[in-house]
Amino acid sequence: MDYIYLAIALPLLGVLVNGFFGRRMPRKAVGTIASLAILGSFVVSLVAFLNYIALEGGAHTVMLLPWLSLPPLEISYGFLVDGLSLVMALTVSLVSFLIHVYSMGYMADDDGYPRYFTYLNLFVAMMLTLVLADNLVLMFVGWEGVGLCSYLLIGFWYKKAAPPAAGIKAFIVNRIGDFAFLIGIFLIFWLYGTFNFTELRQSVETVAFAGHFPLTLIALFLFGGAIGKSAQFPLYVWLPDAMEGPTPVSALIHAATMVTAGVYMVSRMSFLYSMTEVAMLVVACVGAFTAIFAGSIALVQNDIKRVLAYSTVSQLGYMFLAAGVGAYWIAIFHLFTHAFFKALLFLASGSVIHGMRGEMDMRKMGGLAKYMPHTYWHFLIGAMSISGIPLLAGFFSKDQILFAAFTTRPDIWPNAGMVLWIVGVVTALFTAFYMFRQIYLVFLTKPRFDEAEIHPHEAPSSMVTPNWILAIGSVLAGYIGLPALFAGIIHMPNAFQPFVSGALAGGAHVAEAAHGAQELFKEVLTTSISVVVALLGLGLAFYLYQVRYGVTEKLKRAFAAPYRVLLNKYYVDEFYDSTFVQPGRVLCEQLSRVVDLGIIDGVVNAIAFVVGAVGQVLRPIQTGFIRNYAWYMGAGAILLVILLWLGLGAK
Amino acid sequence: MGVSFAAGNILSLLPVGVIVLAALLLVLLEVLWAGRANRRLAGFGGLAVVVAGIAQLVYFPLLPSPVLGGALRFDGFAAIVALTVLAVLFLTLIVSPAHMARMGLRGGEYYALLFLSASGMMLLPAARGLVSIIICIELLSLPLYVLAGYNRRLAFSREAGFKYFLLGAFASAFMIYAAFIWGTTGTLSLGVIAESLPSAGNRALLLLGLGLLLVGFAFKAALAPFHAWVPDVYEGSPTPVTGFMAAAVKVAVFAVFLRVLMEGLMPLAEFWRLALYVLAIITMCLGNLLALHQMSLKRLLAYSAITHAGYLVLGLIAANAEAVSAVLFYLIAYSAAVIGSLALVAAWATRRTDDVYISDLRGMAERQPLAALALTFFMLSLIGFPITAGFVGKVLLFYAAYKAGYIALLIIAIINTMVSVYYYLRVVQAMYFLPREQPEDAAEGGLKAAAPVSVVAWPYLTVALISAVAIVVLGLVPRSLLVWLSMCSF
Amino acid sequence: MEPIVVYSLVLSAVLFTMGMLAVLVRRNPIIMFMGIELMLNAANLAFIAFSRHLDKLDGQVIALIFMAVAAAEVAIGLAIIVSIYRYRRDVDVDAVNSLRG
Amino acid sequence: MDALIQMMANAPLLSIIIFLPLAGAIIITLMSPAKSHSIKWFAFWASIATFLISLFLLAGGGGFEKFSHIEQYTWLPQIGVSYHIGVDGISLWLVLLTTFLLPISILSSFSAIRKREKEYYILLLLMGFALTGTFVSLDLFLFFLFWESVLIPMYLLIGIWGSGRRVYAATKFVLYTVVGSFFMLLAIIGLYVHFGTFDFIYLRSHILPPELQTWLFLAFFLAFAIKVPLFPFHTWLADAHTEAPTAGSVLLAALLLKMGGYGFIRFCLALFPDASVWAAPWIMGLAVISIIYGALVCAAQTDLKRLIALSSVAHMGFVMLGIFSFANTSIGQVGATIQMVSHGITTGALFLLVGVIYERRHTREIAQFGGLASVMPQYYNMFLITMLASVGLPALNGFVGEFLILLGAFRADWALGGLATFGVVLAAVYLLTMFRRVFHGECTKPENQKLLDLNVREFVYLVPLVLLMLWIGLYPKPYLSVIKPAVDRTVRAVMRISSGSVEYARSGEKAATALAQVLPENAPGGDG
Repeated sequence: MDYIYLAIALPLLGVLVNGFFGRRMPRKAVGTIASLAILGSFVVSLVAFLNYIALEGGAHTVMLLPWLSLPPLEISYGFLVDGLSLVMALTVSLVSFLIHVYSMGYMADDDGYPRYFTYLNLFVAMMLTLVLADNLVLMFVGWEGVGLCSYLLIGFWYKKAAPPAAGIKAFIVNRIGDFAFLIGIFLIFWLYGTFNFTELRQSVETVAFAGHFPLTLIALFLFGGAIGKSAQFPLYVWLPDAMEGPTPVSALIHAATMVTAGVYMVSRMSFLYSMTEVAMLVVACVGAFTAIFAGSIALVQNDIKRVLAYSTVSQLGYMFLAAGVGAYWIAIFHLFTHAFFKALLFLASGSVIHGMRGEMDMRKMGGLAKYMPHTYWHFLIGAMSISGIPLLAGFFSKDQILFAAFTTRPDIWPNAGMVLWIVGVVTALFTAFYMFRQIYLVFLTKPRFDEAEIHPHEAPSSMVTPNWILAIGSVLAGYIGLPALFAGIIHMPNAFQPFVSGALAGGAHVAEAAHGAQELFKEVLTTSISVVVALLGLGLAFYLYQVRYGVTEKLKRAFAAPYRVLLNKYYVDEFYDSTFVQPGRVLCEQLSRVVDLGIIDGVVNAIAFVVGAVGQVLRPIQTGFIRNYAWYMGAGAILLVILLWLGLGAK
Repeated sequence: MGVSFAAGNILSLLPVGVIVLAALLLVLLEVLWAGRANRRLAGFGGLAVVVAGIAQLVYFPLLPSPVLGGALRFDGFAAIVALTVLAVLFLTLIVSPAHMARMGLRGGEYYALLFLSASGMMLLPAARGLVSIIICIELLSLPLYVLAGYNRRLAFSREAGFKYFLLGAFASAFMIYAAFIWGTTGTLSLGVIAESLPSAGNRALLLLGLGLLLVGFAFKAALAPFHAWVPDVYEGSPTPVTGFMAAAVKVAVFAVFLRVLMEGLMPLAEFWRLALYVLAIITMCLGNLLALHQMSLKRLLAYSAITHAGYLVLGLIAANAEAVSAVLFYLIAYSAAVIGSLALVAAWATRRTDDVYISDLRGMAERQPLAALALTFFMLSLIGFPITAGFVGKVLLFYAAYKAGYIALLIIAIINTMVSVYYYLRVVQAMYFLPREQPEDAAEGGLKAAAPVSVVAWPYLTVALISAVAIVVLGLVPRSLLVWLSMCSF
Repeated sequence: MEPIVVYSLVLSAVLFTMGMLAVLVRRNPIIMFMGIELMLNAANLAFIAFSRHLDKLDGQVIALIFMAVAAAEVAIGLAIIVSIYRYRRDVDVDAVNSLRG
Repeated sequence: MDALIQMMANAPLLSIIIFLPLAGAIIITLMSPAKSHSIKWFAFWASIATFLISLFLLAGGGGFEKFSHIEQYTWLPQIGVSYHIGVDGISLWLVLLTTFLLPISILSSFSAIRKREKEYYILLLLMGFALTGTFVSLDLFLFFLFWESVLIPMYLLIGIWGSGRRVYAATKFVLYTVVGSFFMLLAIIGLYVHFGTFDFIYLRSHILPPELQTWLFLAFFLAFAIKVPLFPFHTWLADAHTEAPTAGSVLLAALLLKMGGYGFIRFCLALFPDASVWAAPWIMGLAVISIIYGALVCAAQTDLKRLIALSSVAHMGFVMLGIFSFANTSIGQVGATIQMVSHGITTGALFLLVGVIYERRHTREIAQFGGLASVMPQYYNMFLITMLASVGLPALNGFVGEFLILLGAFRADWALGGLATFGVVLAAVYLLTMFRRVFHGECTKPENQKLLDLNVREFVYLVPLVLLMLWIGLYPKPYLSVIKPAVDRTVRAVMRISSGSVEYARSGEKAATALAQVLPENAPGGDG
């Protein structure tokens, strides 16, 4: 499909139209144009997809224009069309389209309506650039571009104090990751001389620096970028704050698409990662740790969106865990399913907030199921999917991640697989618990708000309809990439893996694994444990919030210290603030005051002052007395003669 | 010692002759046109200067022509100096009548003295022996002593003349003690000294004589520590006289200084180079540092004159072929700037002080844009900013010194130039950046706003503009002058 | 060098130094000026001594010329001093320092 | 049209570009100061005409590897000075940037300057004259002439039309700059003493022995480093930029600083290759300090203009880093050259934008603003794009240069390159924070609530800049393809010479050893 760049061009066109004329057009038109542009992108991606299938795996590059051309440096506007990028493009454009439609309802009364859709369209264009780029630098353009849109959209309600601050935080924390990413890029160029994925893959695989230290270094630096963009520990701190943005933005950017860019990048560069076990292990460990870490924070949060935000961080951890153990396609698969159910959850929570007039504290909700039945169902389906309730999308993808972790045995740490798996299982327990805790607190327990004051209502159809589509996705998305176990049972082969694998490295051992009988047993075992754990989490939530409603208060008191730590998110923000932000601020002020104005300018002024002072001090020698002047002359005459005689002596 | 009075040779005395004759006639005419005949005297003088100038150009001594038994030898170098002196004299004559009138002075012997002094300056570079040099220096100095104190009404002027005279005579006394040079070499003739120096008897005695001779030159050239008279005399003298002194005396003295060193004392170069090296450093630094806080523009220019003397010593020390034209060019550029600035000082001077303070210049750019612009150009030229003659002069001078290998001294000179930027720009700053003293009154309108706008009278402005144009022309197309100078090197 | 030349030179140096000291330490301009005259004449003496030593007449001619120069200086100098005196009625050089700094 | 292009190709184009503003200035001197309206418009149209004519430089076709549009007339044959000008890939965009920014800065002053307008526009035109001359001089004497000539108009612009401590700032500006430039003059004279000519084309093919290079290099270094400005020579910048009138700040930041960078890449590299390579680690170190330090100091500023001024320290640090990142490639130097252009556009635009609100509010204190986004939406958008370009966001102009520079620097020295990369993070910190404090939040101050959005004139001069930011960011090829050959040539020569494969000229004699291998077509006195 040689017109794949239209997928980017259409949203950009939307940006131009809405950016220049948006304020002079009726709102409906603005939203429609924006949505249609994204629909166009989706159609283009779909056509490309069909084309691609028809061509039987013909990955190809579409060259548009040169961009930075300084031989040996060649960077062009080139787009790589292969299974991986198509999956991403389809997911992104589909979810984006649904969220655009949703936004038309959600933002209907906002002052910045055209601005909102302009930014949103720009975001989609940038995201598609990111996933379709055929080289690292163009990918970086998209990478930074989505970061910019994230910044703009988080701070969309700029009149309030918090959103702009959160936007800056997101941008800067991301930039720290990008700093590492850039260094990775530089290393790649000076090692391999190209940024083009295809060429890079060839040289990495042929030059075979496997296990080579620079290679590991590159992988780790690139992963640094992913840590920032995909909100992994220790750079995850921006994502929860990003919830200051409008909820559809949280759904689109901070759940479904942008934050998964890191996972996409690692998968895209999988040929490089699979050459270096150390980097792989680091990726897996960071992912696993982030998963359990964020999951534990999510257990006690009270803000409806924050729970989901930490959940996102946690799920992204899963994806990196998968990538780190070499199961790239599963990482992408989880990314794919996650896009549906997490978008669904956010949009559903958006509907809740919408219906509750902006209330986000779950402690002031409860019993909403009867007011907004559709939303309740949406949320329930999403929660079930993410918790790994069998036969829903999340179940299949997460299950395969755990299985992949279970079976991995890296040479440098053979037991890593087991550890990672245990962490993953515990996280699954957490996930199920906090999701159903949320269901109970929001929808099922007794209302804790003044029902006379607030009249919760169901969202308009423009918001409900997209959610239903997402809900369907959350249920069914898993069936295109079934694990071998289920694939065998229902005779539905895994279509996803072969489709994306062409672009990925490794992962072969996972596919092979399913063949042996022992492996099959293992798979049954891990799957069962996953199911049990998910149900356990659900049950625990049921027990604590339904059966013995109110017991949580006692628990809080009983475990005051751990509870406080979790509630305060392990004090990481406070730690960063006191370690980096405040000292940094002081440093800047001191540099400016003491070094710049004090020392450097001080030296300059001091030189000027000293010269001036010497001039002033010398002035009295010009006494005005003739006899003084005569003395000077007499002394000068003697000086002159002495100087002349000095020459004589020197001879 | 064949005495030759060949006709061609005697004609090269014509320009000086005209000036001397004019001086004598001016004495006579002063009596005839009794009363305040400033203008007429100046007009007559101007005419004489033009005649002398034409004579100098017509009988331009392309080949050296000795006269009076070789005591004088006119060559291109001397002619260039003479022409410069004539030009300065001419500009001084333009300014003088107006200024004299404003100061309430009679023309009197003023013009005659100027002419006598000028004749000494014109002869000076042609002088071939130390005796004739000393006599020429006396000839140029004695009238100046009187001129410095010419404005008897002002205590400053009287003081200036008094100081100048006492210290000048003191310096002359040292200079005459060049007797030791004669005693050890048996000659005072420049060319012959150079030949006989290597075989000179008592070197210590010789160097003593040299040292005392240098005292005299250093005094006239305003090198520290013989500079002390300069600020007082410059400040106190009637402003046109200051201009004449600052420009013409410097030209003549440095020209002859260079000539004595290069033609007569080259065998002793290693000795006087060291001495002058030290003097140059002291002079540059002292002149600059003392100039920093000056309030009086005349005094500022006096210290600037000292500093520039320090720079010029670079050329003396270099003493190579490049230095000759560099020093001459520099002197011409300097003269143009200084005579122009002092013409404007004269224009703005009050009768009470015959001086201008920097604070008086505030807001001048709006009151007198043209004059302010001209003064800015003079300051830039004194700094050595491009597109001014001062820049070309500095480049030539620094080039000569660099070529002779005096890089450390050059760096000191450069640093001093940077310092000097500060005080030259103070003048520009006052004119362009700072408002006039009572802006509030002016803003309120009313009668107070009608404060007298000092109009620059045409003679001053003419001189300033001529100088400014000269500076820019010499800064941009110094080509023909350079050709001339290179021909007139010795 | 003949003794008479040496003696004359020594005398010349002594005179020169005395003249210089007069300028440096005395406050009366007339006396100072006399000192300068002394210095000039010391130089003239040196010229004459050297004239004897080198057996050249030039030195005596030069001395004569410089005497004329000195005379001119005297004329100018006295005039200036007198003009100052007219205004101030006292001729202490240390009182004349309104130009300074 | 073809005929016109043909005609212009034969015309002494560069001289026209240099002297047209001067002619304009002279004509304005003859106009009555009372007719400020016609003075303004005359100055504007004169600068527009210059700009349009300068566009014909591009029409000639052909590469800019070698100097083209050369004009050479003997001027002072006695000291080997000639009026020798020419333009190549390194200077072409700087010349165009000058002619482009001149009308913009004139237009931006129409309502901001109320007193002594005649002199003001004369000085602006003179700036254009001197700046263009600086960028095209191929004779060191001529170069120095133009170089210093820039100083006085700028001194007067700051001193007369500046704000607050304008006298202090103007004096500081001149003294700082003069310190460097007089040493440079000394070094230029030194070169003349050794080679007997000021001609750049000759000099660059006759290289001094390394030990002599070092001293002359240091003198040039001082002049250029102060102009750039490199840490620790930067403190003049903050005061001068802050107190200057808007157009003055624009010209200062966009063009005067470039004189330093241009000087390094044109003269230091070509004339003192060994010394350049010798000094490269140190200068790169200073550049990195400039980047980091500049950014940190920016973060502490409370004055909007001062913040933007100091950001130049960081941005020009990148330029210096690129110029001195010697590796077997010219990527860093190419990046530095394009970065100079794009920094000129971006920072120029930032100063213009600050000028817009300064004109309305007469304050530059960041704390005086807040919430402007809702009051001045168009202004907000312009500022946003410009600020992002300054941050170095990909697809805008800042990224292209910074990316190439860092790529080159990383090759030359991975540690310094890596540290410099961190500057990218810091740029975001101070710019975004400033942006938030000015534009976001509730607009509480009553005097801010009725601020007017951009008017047509302001649009007219801002939009071209924004378009250029996008153009360079999205499609820099036309720029790079011109810059690269010329830079390549310079860098190749440096590498060849410093690796010792070329003989040196003996000091004092006129060296006959042309760098035949490196620059074959480089006969003395003629190029291209």
